[in-house]
Amino acid sequence: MSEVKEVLELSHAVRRAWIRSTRFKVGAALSSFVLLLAILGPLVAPYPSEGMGAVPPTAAERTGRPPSFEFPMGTDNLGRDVLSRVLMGARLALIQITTVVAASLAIGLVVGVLAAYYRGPIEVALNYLTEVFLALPAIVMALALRLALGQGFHTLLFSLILSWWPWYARASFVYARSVVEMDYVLLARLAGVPDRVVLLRHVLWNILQPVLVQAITDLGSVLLEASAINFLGLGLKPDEPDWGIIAQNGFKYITSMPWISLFPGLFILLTALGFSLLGDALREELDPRLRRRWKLWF
Amino acid sequence: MPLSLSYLVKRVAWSITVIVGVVVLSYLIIILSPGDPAVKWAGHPRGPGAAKAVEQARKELGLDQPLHTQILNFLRMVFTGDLGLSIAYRQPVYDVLWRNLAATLELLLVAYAIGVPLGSFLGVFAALRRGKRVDGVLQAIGTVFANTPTFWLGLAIFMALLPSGFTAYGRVNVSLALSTGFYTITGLYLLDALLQLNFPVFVDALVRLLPPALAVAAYPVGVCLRIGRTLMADALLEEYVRAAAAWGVKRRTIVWRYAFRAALPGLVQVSGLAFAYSLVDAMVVEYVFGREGLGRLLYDAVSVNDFRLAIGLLVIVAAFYLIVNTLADIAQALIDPRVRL
Amino acid sequence: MVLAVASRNLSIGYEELDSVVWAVKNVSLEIERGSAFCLAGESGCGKSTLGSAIAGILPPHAVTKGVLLVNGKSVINGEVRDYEGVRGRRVTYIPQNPGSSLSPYLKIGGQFYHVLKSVHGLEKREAFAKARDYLRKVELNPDDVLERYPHELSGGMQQRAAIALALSTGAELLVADEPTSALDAHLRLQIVELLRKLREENGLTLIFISHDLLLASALCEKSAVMYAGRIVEIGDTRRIMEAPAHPYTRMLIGAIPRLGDKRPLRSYPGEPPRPGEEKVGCPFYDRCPSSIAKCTREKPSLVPVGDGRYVECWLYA
Amino acid sequence: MRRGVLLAGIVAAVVAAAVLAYFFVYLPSQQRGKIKVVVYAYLDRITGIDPSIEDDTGIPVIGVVYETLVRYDPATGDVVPVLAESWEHSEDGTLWTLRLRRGVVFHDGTPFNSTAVKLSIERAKGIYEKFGRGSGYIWSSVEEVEIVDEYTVNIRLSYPTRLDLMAAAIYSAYIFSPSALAKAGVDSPLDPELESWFNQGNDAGSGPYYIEYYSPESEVRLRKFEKWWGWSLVNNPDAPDVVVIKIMTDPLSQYNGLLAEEVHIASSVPRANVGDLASRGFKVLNVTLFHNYLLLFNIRRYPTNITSFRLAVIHAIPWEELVQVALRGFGRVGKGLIPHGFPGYDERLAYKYDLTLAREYLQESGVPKGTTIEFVYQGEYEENEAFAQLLKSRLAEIGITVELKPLPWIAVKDAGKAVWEDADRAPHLIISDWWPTIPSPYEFLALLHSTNTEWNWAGYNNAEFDELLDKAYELEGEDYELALQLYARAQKMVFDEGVAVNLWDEVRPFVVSSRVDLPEDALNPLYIYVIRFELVKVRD
Repeated sequence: MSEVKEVLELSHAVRRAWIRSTRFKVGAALSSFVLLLAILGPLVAPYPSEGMGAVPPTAAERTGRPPSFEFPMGTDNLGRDVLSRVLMGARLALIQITTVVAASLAIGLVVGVLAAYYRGPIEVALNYLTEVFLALPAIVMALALRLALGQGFHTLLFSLILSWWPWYARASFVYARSVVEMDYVLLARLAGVPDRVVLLRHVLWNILQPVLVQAITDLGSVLLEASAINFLGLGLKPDEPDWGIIAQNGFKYITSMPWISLFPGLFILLTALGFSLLGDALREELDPRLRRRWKLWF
Repeated sequence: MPLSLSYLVKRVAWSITVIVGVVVLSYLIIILSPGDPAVKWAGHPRGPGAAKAVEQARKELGLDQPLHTQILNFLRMVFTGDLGLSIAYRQPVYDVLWRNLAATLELLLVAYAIGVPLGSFLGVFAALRRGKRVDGVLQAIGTVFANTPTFWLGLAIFMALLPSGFTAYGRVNVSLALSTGFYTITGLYLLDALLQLNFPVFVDALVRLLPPALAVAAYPVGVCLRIGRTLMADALLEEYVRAAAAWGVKRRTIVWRYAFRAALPGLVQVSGLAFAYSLVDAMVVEYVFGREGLGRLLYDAVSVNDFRLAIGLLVIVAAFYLIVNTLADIAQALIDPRVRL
Repeated sequence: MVLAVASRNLSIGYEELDSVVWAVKNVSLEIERGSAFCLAGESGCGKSTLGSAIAGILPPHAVTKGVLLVNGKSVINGEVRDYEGVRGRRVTYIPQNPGSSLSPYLKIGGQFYHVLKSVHGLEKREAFAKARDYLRKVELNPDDVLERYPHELSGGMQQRAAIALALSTGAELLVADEPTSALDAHLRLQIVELLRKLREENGLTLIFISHDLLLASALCEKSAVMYAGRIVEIGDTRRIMEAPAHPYTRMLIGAIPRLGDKRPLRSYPGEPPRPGEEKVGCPFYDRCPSSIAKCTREKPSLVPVGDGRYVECWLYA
Repeated sequence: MRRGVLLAGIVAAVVAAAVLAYFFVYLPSQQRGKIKVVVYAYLDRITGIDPSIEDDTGIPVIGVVYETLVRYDPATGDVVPVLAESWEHSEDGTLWTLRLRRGVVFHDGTPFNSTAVKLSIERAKGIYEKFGRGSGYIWSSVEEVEIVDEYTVNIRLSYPTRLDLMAAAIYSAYIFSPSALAKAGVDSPLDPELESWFNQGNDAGSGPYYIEYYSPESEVRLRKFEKWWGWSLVNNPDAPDVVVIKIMTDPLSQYNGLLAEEVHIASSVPRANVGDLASRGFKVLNVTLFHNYLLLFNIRRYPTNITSFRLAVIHAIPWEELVQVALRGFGRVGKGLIPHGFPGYDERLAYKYDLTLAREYLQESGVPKGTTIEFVYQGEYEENEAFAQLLKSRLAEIGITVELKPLPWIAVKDAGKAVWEDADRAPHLIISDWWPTIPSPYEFLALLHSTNTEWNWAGYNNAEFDELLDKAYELEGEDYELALQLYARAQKMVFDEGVAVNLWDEVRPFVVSSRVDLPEDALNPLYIYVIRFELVKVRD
């Protein structure tokens, strides 16, 4: 019963936000734009192969062209069309952030809920684990894994997941603890309903809503961290069409070809902004106190 | 108000146990990832001396002993401040780290000295005008600031300064520092220059520090603006704000002495959490602005396969995170009279 | 003579998602200076909203219609609200829950200072001296209280401190919003005694908001009983207590346990309408034991029943 | 309010004090004791400064702080005296007599004499033989160093070599003061403690500058050594008093350092910015270094074990485009294996970019289209990265897929060496950037010597080639011309087989601020990155 209500409330909130909140609309527009690019990227990019890293045969005549009608975002140091590079990057960006958030969410929920449900040593151990990983920002994690596992997609994903899950674990622990202490959960436990059922039906479902809203905002934050890691050369390989990588490549030419870094950075900003706005608008819709009209009345 | 010893001890003890966990974790990364741990610890040595270096590393880590002995051994190394010589610089890892931590810290502190008050003030301002156009604009600014890739912002600031002929590169003009007899005491150049009453170096260091600090400050501005607004909006709905208004307390007093005072502990906590995040930002911005600091160490550690330096960084960053958050917690306790110490 | 409070057709509502929920409906009221007046009713009847309107602390999402005058100054006029120079100067307020109505971050002395500095422009030393006077008036030892934070005080001390703060403004109209509801029974009587004493000493006008008519009768000459945002009966407190006219008043009084009275407590079925729920006829008819057919169709209005009493019920129309 | 006034007063007072101090303390001090500072931006952090061991990025420091017995002159291809004033050798070339310069003192005031020479050579040789570290192999022919008197040394060789060329080596040929042993508290010159003493920032050299401050990841500060023997010879009153070697690992930071007037000489500005700097009034010295980038093929792994496949790849290298696009003009198309101007250079050994030919070779090799090959290179170098992506794109056109593996330098080396243990684990293509320790063709050709398993990343093992090389090396001391002919034959052999090709020779634009005068002879293509600061003039 209560789970149905939660989900309903979330979908209500989405509907309300869609009607009332400009922020939600802007956020939805931005994120669906990026999603669209991710799907259509190869179709709309003028030079898909250059987007994937191929140096054109005419490289010598094309290097370092500033933005023009022919190349709206200019060309890079090897004469590749930056627009194509950026467009092809959308898919990679979305794959990175959704994988990271989904995996972190899964780990975090399990750890948080278990810690909240079982008290004693399990709680202490899981919370301790959470704290340890919380103390390690993704970037140093990436450094260690880069040395241990080498460069590549797996290093990037592992370092991000390892540093993001504790946030969800912490949040779901707090929510789950309050749910666990509610009467109906206590009653269910007393009535001998198996732990598995209580955990899934009552606890997990009830905390899903706020954690999900947080996850939407985090999609943007993860992109910021991922691109910082890629920018520092700790993550993906240098010919991948990743926005952070392209910006890194352009950084070497920042004074002579600033457009190489400018545009991928802009896309990172817009994408992160899109998800952040979506999350914010939803959160505000779900908090009745913040929905009310307000002015400085005294 | 005296801070209760037991609270302090408990908080610090917890942080230390977490650090122990971080050290164990980093040891597991060395041990469990593919490849010979001794080779990794020795920094993939090359040349005919390699075998000897690897043997030395094997001895240092005690790889022939059972795992728990190894871990204890490693813990002792970390906590006695002996992580061996850095592969990249052939100097003790901790020496290198301390030298560079100061540079990063200086950048962070200045960024926070700008970012937190500015963000909080704007947050209060937005909360007071909740629902108005100003609020919308400020919230948009906050969201954009909190979501701008810092390296990109650094690049943008950097490029914006280029046409002016002013380049905020490095930490201080070396020629200037030398000719004025500047020397380092704490490693925080601004402080050192002040201590020596060396104003030219102070001005030079400050001017070079401000552009990267602004880039780093964007995130705390954004976060404090958003959080400050929320906390302040909540505080303005409190019963005691209503009561104070009914008793005729002036608006300004209510806003700052009642409502903002209530938002303060939350802001302190969030700033503490954000501080650790900004450490990462600072490392990236340092790289963009060619400053010394942990960011460059990170970069170097990768290019030389310097596992010792990497572990040192891991421990330092985690310790830094925990110290800042412990301090934030203690500060929060100090400024909240309800917390029994 | 200027009335302490006068309202005409005053309605106050709260903006919710897409609608306005009216908490006070079409209330007209006059309270004389120097009198003690009780607003009684169950929770949710609008009495606190009315009190807040008088004290000038309606939340920003409140909407208003009609007119409200405090000491002759128009504070609510249609949608316009203007409490400039009213709060703390002409009207002051004793909160319902002293625990959450004193800032937890300021010592009591500091809270006095901010109030006195704002209202009278006093400096710290003067403010503290004055604070001591008022704390003594509410029978607190200033030395125990001034340097303490609210959470270090007991509930009763907190409420006394809050009363002292309210009084220290020097305003002559005092709105006390259920000042005793958060307290134990014996503390309740102490506070009521204190209020009576203070009122007599300082010649205050007191608006006492309570769900407890018995308590009100110990303090107030006149009372108004509210139900679902409307005043259903108004008049001399003692007379109302002795001979309640409206069926709802009867119900309220009947629900008060009395010492030595062996009659079983009468209870009425049902609950008051939920906020936002509008009824065509009398809002009380479904709980009313003496409802007639007309009650379901038309709303009654206040009619005089003699002795300065008014009742809103078809039984008296 | 009053507090506000007070605060404003304090701020005003501090600002006033700062302004006053600026005008009355700082400006006069500037005019009074102006010291001449040169800041040299260098790309790599310093890996060490032990004069006998360091064989990597410590060169700009040790090359200034220490001196060798002789110095190589690229213009004549011969050596000029430094610490040794003259030398002669016996008929058979196995006994060399060196006469040392008199009146030379080390930085700590101890005199330079034959003991120092004996100790320095024996330490470099000994450490190489015992620990395999450093470039002490240059002394491998030395049998004995014999002190004749204070300023005369006899060096006995086991086989004839050009000892004068060896003594001009860029690494492990530096002379340090014997007093270092006592200071480091060691008895034996081979004690590892001595190395760590050096690496703490201590020096025991005799060069024109000594180390004042040493922080290998950020900067090394050198101060003028007033008692250097050569000041009267160079006659340069404008030489810098202080030299700061500033580590700026990022080319862009060097560019910015120049603009910010913080850096006076930059070794590695982004190539794209050199033109811009020149137009801003900076002087650009393009030095063609003996530093080249060799592409090595793994000849023990399919398909690079097939000669025609290797030739197919080589013909898909866009030579001109490479220089134009990847190097932005700062490089010369590589010829053979040896860089321009170096002994043994042969400009006839060149391949052309010809995709048609490349396709023919590919067909001949029988390697199917769509085959993937691995390409390892050092990722930090912008030009390597650009070349790699360029080559990948061109090979894609003839149907060969390239998997790019940019690695840090040390990992590149591991990958390269693996060819001897497990050729299938080693990459098909690998770039080795190389600069010589001594001015001999051997330095480059030995990269394919079968006994050089450390650096022979091709896995090339050809007895005929090895023999030619060894013979030539031993002939250098006796018959230099004949030796060069043998080297030429060896070079042509591996070039035709396509085992390795020199992709490009580095042209390094040193950019110099207008405040500083950097004469061309202060730079030497052999002593890469070493600047002879004693010849540099600082203007006011």
